[in-house]
Amino acid sequence: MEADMTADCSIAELLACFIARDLNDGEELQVGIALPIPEAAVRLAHLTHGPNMELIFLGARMNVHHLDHLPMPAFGWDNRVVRWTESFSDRGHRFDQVKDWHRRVFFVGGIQVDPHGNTNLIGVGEDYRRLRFRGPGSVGTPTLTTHVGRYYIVLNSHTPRVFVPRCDFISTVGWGEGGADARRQLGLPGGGPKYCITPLCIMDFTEDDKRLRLKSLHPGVTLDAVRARTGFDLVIPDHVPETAAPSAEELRMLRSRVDVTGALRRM
Amino acid sequence: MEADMTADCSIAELLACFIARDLNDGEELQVGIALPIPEAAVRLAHLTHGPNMELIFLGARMNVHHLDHLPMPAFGWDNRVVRWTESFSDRGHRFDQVKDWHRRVFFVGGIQVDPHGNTNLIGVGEDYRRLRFRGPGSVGTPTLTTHVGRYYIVLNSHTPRVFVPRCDFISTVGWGEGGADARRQLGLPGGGPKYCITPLCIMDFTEDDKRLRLKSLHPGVTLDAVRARTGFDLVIPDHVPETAAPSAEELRMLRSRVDVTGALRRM
Amino acid sequence: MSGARSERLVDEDAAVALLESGMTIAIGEPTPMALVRQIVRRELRDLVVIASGLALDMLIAAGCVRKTLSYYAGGGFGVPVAPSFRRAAERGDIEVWECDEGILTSGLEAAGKDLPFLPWRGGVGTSLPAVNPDLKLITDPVRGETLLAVPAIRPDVAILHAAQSDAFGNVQHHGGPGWIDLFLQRAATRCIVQVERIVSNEAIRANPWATTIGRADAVVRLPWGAHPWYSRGWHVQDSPFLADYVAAATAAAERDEREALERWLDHWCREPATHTDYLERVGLRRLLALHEY
Amino acid sequence: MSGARSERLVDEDAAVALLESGMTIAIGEPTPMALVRQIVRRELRDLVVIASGLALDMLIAAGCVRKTLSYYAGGGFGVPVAPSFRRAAERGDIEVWECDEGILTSGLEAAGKDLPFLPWRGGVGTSLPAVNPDLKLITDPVRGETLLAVPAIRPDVAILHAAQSDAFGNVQHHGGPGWIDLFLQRAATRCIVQVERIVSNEAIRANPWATTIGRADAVVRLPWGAHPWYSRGWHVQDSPFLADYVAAATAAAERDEREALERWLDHWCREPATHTDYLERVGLRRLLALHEY
Repeated sequence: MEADMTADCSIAELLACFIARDLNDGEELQVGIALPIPEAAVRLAHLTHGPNMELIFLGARMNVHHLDHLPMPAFGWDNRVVRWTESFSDRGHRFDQVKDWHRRVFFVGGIQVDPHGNTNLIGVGEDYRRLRFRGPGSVGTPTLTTHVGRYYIVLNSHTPRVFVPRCDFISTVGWGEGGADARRQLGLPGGGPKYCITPLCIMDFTEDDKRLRLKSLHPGVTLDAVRARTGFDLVIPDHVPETAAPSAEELRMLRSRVDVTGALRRM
Repeated sequence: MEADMTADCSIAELLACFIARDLNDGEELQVGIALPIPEAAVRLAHLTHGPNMELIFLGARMNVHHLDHLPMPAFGWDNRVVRWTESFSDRGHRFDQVKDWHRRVFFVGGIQVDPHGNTNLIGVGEDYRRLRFRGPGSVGTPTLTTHVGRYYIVLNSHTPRVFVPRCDFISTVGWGEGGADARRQLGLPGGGPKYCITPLCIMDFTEDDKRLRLKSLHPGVTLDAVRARTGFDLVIPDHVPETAAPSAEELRMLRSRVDVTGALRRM
Repeated sequence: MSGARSERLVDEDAAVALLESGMTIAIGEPTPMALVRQIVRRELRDLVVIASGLALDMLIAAGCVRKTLSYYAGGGFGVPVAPSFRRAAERGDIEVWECDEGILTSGLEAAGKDLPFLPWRGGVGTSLPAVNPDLKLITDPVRGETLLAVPAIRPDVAILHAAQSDAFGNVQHHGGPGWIDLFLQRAATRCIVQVERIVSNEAIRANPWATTIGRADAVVRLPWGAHPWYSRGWHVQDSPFLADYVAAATAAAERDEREALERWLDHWCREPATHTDYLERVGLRRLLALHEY
Repeated sequence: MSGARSERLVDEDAAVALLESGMTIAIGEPTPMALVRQIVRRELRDLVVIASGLALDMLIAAGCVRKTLSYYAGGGFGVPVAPSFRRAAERGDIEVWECDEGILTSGLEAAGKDLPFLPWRGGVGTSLPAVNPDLKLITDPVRGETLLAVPAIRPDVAILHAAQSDAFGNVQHHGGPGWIDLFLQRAATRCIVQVERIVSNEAIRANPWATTIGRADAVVRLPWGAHPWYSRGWHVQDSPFLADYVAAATAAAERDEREALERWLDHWCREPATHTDYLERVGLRRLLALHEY
């Protein structure tokens, strides 16, 4: 029965478990709205191995490790998420203690991503005054990604329209024009993007040039499929493993204590 | 009996009543610590004609017009003064709404005052590294006097050591080098000092040059005494009246509802 | 003794009368939807707005907006990008002052502090200074670092929704004032707050630390005034209601079919003369069902 | 499930062990006098302090201070200028970084925001930039106005006194956190808070809006720990006690008679090994008499 459980694991569940495993106790985990996979991940990590993690939703800070389950109401955009609050970041000024964000972890989406992990939420088109696609805007991502210890780029789709050689506009700087000191040269104190996570694969960045590199393929996804759906040359290592499946215990925790309505299974 | 009452009025009481009369309903009155005369004045004004005044003590904002009496605990430095608070200015950041200070009134002391109402709380001496007298420092007065609608200079003594041709150091800018647009040229949005109030007299500023001008002499004080105890030439109008005495009703209010321990009578 | 303290409690008409075409209006979150609906109803025009989500999209759809200071116009109510915003921005019908939350709050803080600008780091290296020329890159005078200089942002009016106030404008939020409300209040020339209920001055003094706004220029009692958005501590959002709007606005934006959208705006904004009329249309049963907090 | 949440509640020794000679220590108000006494007792040296009133004067009198970021060193405890501060500054025994409250908070805010500086208007036209060369006059890049550029101020540790905390460092003040405490906490690398009492985590969650510091690095239970200063919501200041200090410090500063001052420091700071020892010397009767709030 447990074997069955992991066998029918959805990609969204796989990714939530992958991210959860990568989060460390003591970190501060901030998730914006409409990001169900990171939201599930931080809740799962908190329950499984993060008694000193702090979750930040809608400006409310909480540690709810002791609770039986942490359901996900409306993916962040339901104010009941603040019911467990210990303090509010908006008590004073939301951005008045960014100096301590080195222990904060954050998640961003994007309508375009380039080879160095720069992302775009502004829009698509050559002329800003006449965009072909007007994006939602950058929310707090430029400020957050400037300062947080690390962040994850989490995307709902993996196509050449998303993975482009050059973003039409950059709303968050990943590794700029590339190079291990790219962020330092720009004066950005945060640690930058660690992984880029899509429905097809997980990517990290090369150590020297900070260029996107394939790290693992999700079950059933071929290297050719990823190549075909990426609009630039990914760095491909000699050996590309399959993305590690969640353990039965992780899945059980996820389904029974976090994603109790099965939202990730239906994605 | 009422005649007796005003006859034995102390100078401190006289000044408290003078200031109180000059305060307008709807204003926000901030008094720092160790300023008993302004503290009595704002309480008296609030009770007599200021149902919409707001008092600010120790970062707490209150409107206590409805109370029977407003005693003065330890002249501002007793935390019980916050018992009537409606809100705290230090909830967020104390200085994050200075743009609205045009309706705020403030009071400053000084160890030196020059002919244009610049004042000094830093120290006395030519060399900042070897001051003859080290002052307490400027508290919040540079910031407050930059922005408030108007302020009053209130001094405990009137001597040539206080009234000097030039301050050794300037901690608050009154009218700078003089001239009606002196503050505008410095980019200081607040209205500047209105009166300078001492145990001998009340002074205002000339309209064109913004130089200290005698406005009224307290009972029993001669013009010669003021001249002798001022280290520069005051502007002296043709007619200098006596500082108007408090009415019996004002004194009764002050003594029975504000200064119930008689602190101002003993000063 | 000498007159009484003036109340700042006003009725709906008096509150809306403070808003005029051409103003810069900053809209808080939780969203003061009752006042936003009145802006549509009274056909204010050429507004510069600081807003997001439904309020922003509805005001654009109704033709009220000339320019938006925009950090985010998406998510939240079920679409990646607010449909009317998207169409208007792509066609150039509205001007977009592109920013992010940290830049916006820096500009608002500058206004509150009566400073011409404040520096900010978030946005350095991005396209924001290129698409928004008001954001200048500067070299800091202390360590020579590259920063953005964000000019002061001075709204004429902030309109907010909160839990409670006394009659004198002492406002207390429940569960936090939302991420931007206090920035808006501190920066705006005037502040209007719609509240779920009015409480006594004594109730305010019993917990003064909870007072989030000490002197609102006007408070107006508009229970359920954030509907269909949530009201912190009172009710959750009305998601099906939001979905109806999104469907109508999407049809208008993507297929030029404006009929459903105009019908929606007529029914929910233009026809109800008062907030109570609106609530009667929503229906008490539906409102009470949102109260499972 | 997997370990338990770590407590941040420490004892007095562990709290003081976080303080070292040479550090920049920011001292809040209400004043954390118990920790200040321990600094004297343990003879820390070469401190850079942000402080005022008794704490500042006592630390200077005991030879702990190399430099003070000073906006105010007077009033409050019955003298126009704190006596030991005055003497040390006049003789050049300590360095004074002259500022005012608005300048100080701007520098602290810059640190919290990880910015090299923040601009401020208060101080333009005064002698402050002349006597403190760290305050540079700049021309703002937006409107060409003259402002001060205040460099970031980064204390190593902030020590504060507050009403209560849970064991996890969720601190709640009563009646406001004092005018500067939250600026200090946001700017400092670490924050130690001494509290009147420890409450349950549930008590914190019952009113999370009252939480003023969400994650103090260390909390230590030190009831009456602000004595002889006041503790908001708990007790008033002990004015005769303060007068005793002032008399002793004034004799030392003005007439070079250090005996009474050294006796005072011995009796109240150096001899009591713990805060409880100190309180026993003060006496329960005296402490309870301060509770007429």
